Amino acid sequence: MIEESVFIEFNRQMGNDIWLMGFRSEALASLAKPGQFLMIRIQGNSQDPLIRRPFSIHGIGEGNIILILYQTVGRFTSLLSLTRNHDQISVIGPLGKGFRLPGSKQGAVLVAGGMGLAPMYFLAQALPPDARRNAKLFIGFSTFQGAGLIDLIKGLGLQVSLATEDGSMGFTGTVTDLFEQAIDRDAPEEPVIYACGPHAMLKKIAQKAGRLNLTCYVSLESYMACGLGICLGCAIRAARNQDTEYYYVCKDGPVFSAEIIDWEAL
Amino acid sequence: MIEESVFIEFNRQMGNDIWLMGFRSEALASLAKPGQFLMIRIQGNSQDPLIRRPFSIHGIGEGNIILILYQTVGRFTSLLSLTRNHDQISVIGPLGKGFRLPGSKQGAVLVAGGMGLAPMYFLAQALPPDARRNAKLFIGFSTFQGAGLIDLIKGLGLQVSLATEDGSMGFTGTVTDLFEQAIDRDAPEEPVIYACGPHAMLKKIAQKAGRLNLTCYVSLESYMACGLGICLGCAIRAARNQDTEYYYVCKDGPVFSAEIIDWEAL
Amino acid sequence: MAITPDLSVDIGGLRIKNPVIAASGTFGYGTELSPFYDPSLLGAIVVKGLSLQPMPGNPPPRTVETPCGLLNSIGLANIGINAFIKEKLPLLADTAAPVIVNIYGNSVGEYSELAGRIEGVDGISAIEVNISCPNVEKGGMVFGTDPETASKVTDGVVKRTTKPVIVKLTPNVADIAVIAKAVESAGAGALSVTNTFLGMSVDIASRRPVLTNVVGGLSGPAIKPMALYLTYRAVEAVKIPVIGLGGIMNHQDAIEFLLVGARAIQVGTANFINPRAALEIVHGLRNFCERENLSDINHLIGSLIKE
Amino acid sequence: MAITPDLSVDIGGLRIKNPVIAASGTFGYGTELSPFYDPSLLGAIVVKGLSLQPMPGNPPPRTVETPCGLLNSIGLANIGINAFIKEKLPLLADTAAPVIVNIYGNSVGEYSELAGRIEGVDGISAIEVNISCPNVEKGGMVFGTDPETASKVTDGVVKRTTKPVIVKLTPNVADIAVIAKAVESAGAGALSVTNTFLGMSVDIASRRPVLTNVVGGLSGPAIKPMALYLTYRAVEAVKIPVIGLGGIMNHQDAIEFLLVGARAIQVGTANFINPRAALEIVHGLRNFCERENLSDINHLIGSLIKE
Ligand SMILES: Cc1cc2nc3c(=O)[nH]c(=O)nc-3n(C[C@H](O)[C@H](O)[C@H](O)COP(=O)(O)OP(=O)(O)OC[C@H]3O[C@@H](n4cnc5c(N)ncnc54)[C@H](O)[C@@H]3O)c2cc1C
Ligand SMILES: Cc1cc2nc3c(=O)[nH]c(=O)nc-3n(C[C@H](O)[C@H](O)[C@H](O)COP(=O)(O)OP(=O)(O)OC[C@H]3O[C@@H](n4cnc5c(N)ncnc54)[C@H](O)[C@@H]3O)c2cc1C
Ligand SMILES: Cc1cc2nc3c(=O)[nH]c(=O)nc-3n(C[C@H](O)[C@H](O)[C@H](O)COP(=O)(O)O)c2cc1C
Ligand SMILES: Cc1cc2nc3c(=O)[nH]c(=O)nc-3n(C[C@H](O)[C@H](O)[C@H](O)COP(=O)(O)O)c2cc1C
Ligand code: FES
Ligand code: FES
Repeated sequence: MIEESVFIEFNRQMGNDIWLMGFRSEALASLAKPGQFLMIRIQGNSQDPLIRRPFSIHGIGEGNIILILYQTVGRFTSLLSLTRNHDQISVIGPLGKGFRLPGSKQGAVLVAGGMGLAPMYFLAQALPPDARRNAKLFIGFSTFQGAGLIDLIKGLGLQVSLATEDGSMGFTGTVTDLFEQAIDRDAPEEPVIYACGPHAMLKKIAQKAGRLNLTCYVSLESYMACGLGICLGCAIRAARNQDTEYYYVCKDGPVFSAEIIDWEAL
Repeated sequence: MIEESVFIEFNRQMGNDIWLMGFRSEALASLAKPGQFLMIRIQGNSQDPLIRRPFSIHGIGEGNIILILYQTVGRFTSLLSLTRNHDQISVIGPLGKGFRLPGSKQGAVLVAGGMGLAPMYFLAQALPPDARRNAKLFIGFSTFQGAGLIDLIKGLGLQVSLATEDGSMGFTGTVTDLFEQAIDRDAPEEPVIYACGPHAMLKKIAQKAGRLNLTCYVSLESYMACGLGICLGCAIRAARNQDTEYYYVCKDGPVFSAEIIDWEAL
Repeated sequence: MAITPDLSVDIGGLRIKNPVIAASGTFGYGTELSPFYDPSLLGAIVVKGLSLQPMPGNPPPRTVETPCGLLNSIGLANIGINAFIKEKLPLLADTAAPVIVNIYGNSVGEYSELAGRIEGVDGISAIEVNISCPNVEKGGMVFGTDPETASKVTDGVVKRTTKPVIVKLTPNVADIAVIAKAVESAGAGALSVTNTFLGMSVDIASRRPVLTNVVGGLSGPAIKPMALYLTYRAVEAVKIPVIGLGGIMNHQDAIEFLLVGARAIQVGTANFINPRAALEIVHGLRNFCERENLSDINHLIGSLIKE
Repeated sequence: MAITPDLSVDIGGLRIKNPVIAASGTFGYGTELSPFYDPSLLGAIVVKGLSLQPMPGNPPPRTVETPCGLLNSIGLANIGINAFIKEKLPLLADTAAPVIVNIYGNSVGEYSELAGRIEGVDGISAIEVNISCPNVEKGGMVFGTDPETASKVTDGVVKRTTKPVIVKLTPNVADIAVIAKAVESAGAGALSVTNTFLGMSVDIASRRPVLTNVVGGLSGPAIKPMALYLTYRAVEAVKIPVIGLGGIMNHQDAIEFLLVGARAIQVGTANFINPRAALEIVHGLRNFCERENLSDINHLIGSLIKE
């Protein structure tokens, strides 16, 4: 876990409100595992916004470029989209527990709702070549965000299916529908499901996985003030049978085995 | 008095910590008078810094370019120096009462301590050609800030003398010393003195002018929360013989006739 | 088809066409911001706090920025009630927004006397009683932190006026509900919650307090979460309308206060940052009601969902 | 020749090598920030508030940003005093900074009992008594706003321990001097001023309070001017050392608190923003003393110039 002040190498708009940013960090490139995240702050003379914001590590590019894929949803992300090459940000990471990679006999099924796509590229990068070719990725957006985003991850060689709620591209409907139909129709042998996205979506995926008795990892979100396990803010309720009442997303997660979460409380 | 959101046209370093910024505003160009000022805020998603900052109108360039000359002394001015072309700032102005120009028979003597130079360029611009050629400008810095700054105002054709406290250029000493020597040696006929700079310097100039019984206008500073005469924050003490205890720099000033100020209280 | 929402609210006997009020001390004597917009468009205007005699105010510096906040120790500088009525009020004659006069005294008697002076005067729609100013030693602070004194002041004012009386509370108390109830019992028609929080700033280079008065009152976005909580508490405590304020910069902030039950809101420090802030909040509230299909802003007020 | 300034201070019987202390609830159980620096370099470490029994804390969301501030309603989640002593304290054995344990109870008796449990334990250098937490309904709030209850808690703790007792006050009172004096009389060795300010935030889209607990405690730069004022007040009111905190982000902020008379300072929310903040403040203070030719930081403390 390190704190580093880095210069932005690029910051590119990839869709309506989705941006891809990159910066160089040898240390993070060597330490980071898929599913882990960073706490980011824009360097400067202002104390507003105050709190760092959590972002998944989207992937690692040539030359130790750390990639961040983000959506402009509020103040911080809007400010981030206005930063330019050579502007400085401070990053803390890699934080949290990442995805557990599938066993050599297991197939990977990745399900991403909206910005749930963020950690999936890195996960795909980390799969062994064979597993990657056989891996399926389901992505859902409310509306099509442009081909650039999809092409990027398609470039890794996995099988990508797209859903849009408004039908502007691919399957019309939610990624959950798409996933449920596909997994019923033609599930890989011993699939491991990796899901990231809105909690309502994850809940459905987790329930489906539960019914089919499949291993399922979910990457959760929670409001984080520190990301370091010291504020005890990022609590989510553990399933009743667990020996704790709350997990802390920043240190026990953000990736959890779906069955240890209390989905009713989310 | 208007509020306008404008795009920065240029923002150039002129000295160690002095910058010249320009933006286009037809409205301000037509309304502004020398000695008046603007309240500036950097547009964006942050509430820190919160309060607008006051800056003199440095001058008006070709094509209704409003010039601001500023020194990076703290948070706001540092942030301002980082803004780039096409960044947006919000300006309110023109504010306050400006300089009263010299009568047709009067000579103008301008005395600027450090950033006290800011309003002097505009004042010089406003002098009739003849008066301008005969006008004298004394500028003092603690150390030489480069030729660019001086050349700019020299370009207007007045007679410029420079003092630096460390002797790095021009007269060695304070601008007050330089001014006092010069005014004793060869004062223009019926000179009107215009001074801007640190309060300690202004006090000396005012006292000298008082002794010589010369008309003297000073441009004062005070912490301003509004610049609009509504917060009543920017008080400075009036001379005992005035019929008010305090003047408000933003609306009664920033330019005052030196004799109505209580120099002991400053 | 878009509805035209009714934005009007009642604040203790005074009906205003929208719930956006300019706060005392941040809107001058009511006309200073006219170059930016017609103040008639606001729900009401509260003028700078007035005393019986003109007051010069504290020695400068009187203001300083703090993180997301503004610290001030103006010391209630004002031209005095008589000069206001004679010189400033006539300038407001064409302003269609009700004028609320903010008053403070150094004794219970002074408050009553101020109310008396105002009583006969046309063009003043209500009185806001400042029992909370932290800046003048013998001023607001003393009155606003003790329920008994606060009641006495309120009672003294109410007895001398037929105009609606709004009492403006200080946040610097252990429980605002206690004072709110005391003032309500004493006959206040509405409450304004809240005035500034006590604060201080030190210049480490000179090792001196930045404000000559040492202590000042904190306003601006920094105080918003606290002001919102106090408004929520006060609304729970009393039946009379509560006007919420403290750090409101935009219509979203205003809606937070309305949701916790504020009948109206005041815009203070925001006027300095964006001279059109109060007007933009009126527009923002109207748009919000239209978008949310609210025919009456009163349906928004107090509609916070808790379970 | 540069002098090496003596940064050590005494806080009610505990001598610490520099006046920079990590604040409770923002430094975990003392080791979490070790990846960034050796906590031994700090003056002292206050661990997360501990109770007799482990506490799960409030339902989430528990935190939200406000302008220059952080609102939290953690609900004093903690592993309990026994688990701390057994599992966490040993991890601190190599840490050369004194460990201060922050405690809170639901009754005067619980506070005493907590002090009793700690009494025999090596590796705990002092007790900080949280009588000020606004998050747990029967918790700090009740104790910290009433001088009598505050004294009782203090007395109960002091009687059961030989370790220095620091009492941490709440800012949500009309006059902190009253509580400060009461707690001093009851035997406190030092005061920490201040805990968080009550605040609230509303999500206007869902029309719900952002925090499930509705109300939270405000910390961070937003509160600095208020915390500084309260520290100044407390220092004036008592003879025992006052530890100042609230919104300290850097050494300049720390110096403001030292100038008004804080004997030491604590760093809270800043740890989240910059995990090295506390260490950088130690360095900043040392450099400041060197530049200003101060051989002893005690010469800086309380050296505010007023006239
Ligand atoms: C582990 C984790 C990984 C994430 N990875 C990504 C990612 O790769 N790409 C991406 O676009 N987004 C990601 N997010 C979400 C991202 O953190 C928020 O979109 C961002 O914080 C919004 O900040 P804002 O100021 O723009 O929005 P705001 O206006 O502050 O809020 C908009 C939304 O963001 C949430 N949010 C704000 N601050 C925080 C915070 N400190 N912690 C958690 N949530 C917050 C709010 O609850 C709200 O729902 C991740 C979140 C978590 C917890
Ligand atoms: C009428 C007037 C005209 C001015 N014209 C110019 C100019 O043309 N060029 C120039 O470089 N500077 C000018 N100044 C000074 C300029 O306003 C300050 O340098 C600037 O506000 C500093 O802000 P900061 O955040 O960088 O510094 P800070 O760190 O905030 O403070 C540094 C210094 O600036 C002063 N200052 C900060 N905020 C304000 C404020 N709101 N009002 C007044 N003073 C403040 C502080 O008192 C302090 O002395 C003028 C000031 C006034 C009152
Ligand atoms: C410069 C200034 C002057 C003020 N003067 C008064 C006053 O005269 N009377 C009063 O009741 N409140 C006064 N206030 C308090 C404001 O009306 C308001 O209660 C406070 O600033 C909080 O609101 P805000 O955060 O929106 O500014 C003043 C505030 C400021 C900033
Ligand atoms: C997330 C969080 C948890 C806290 N937990 C405790 C606690 O357990 N006990 C306590 O006495 N104070 C607690 N505090 C209060 C801090 O110790 C400190 O008093 C307050 O945050 C003000 O300082 P700051 O502005 O530097 O953060 C907590 C603060 C925060 C932000
Ligand atoms: S975000 Fe602070 S403990 Fe998880
Ligand atoms: S700065 Fe507000 S009155 Fe002058």
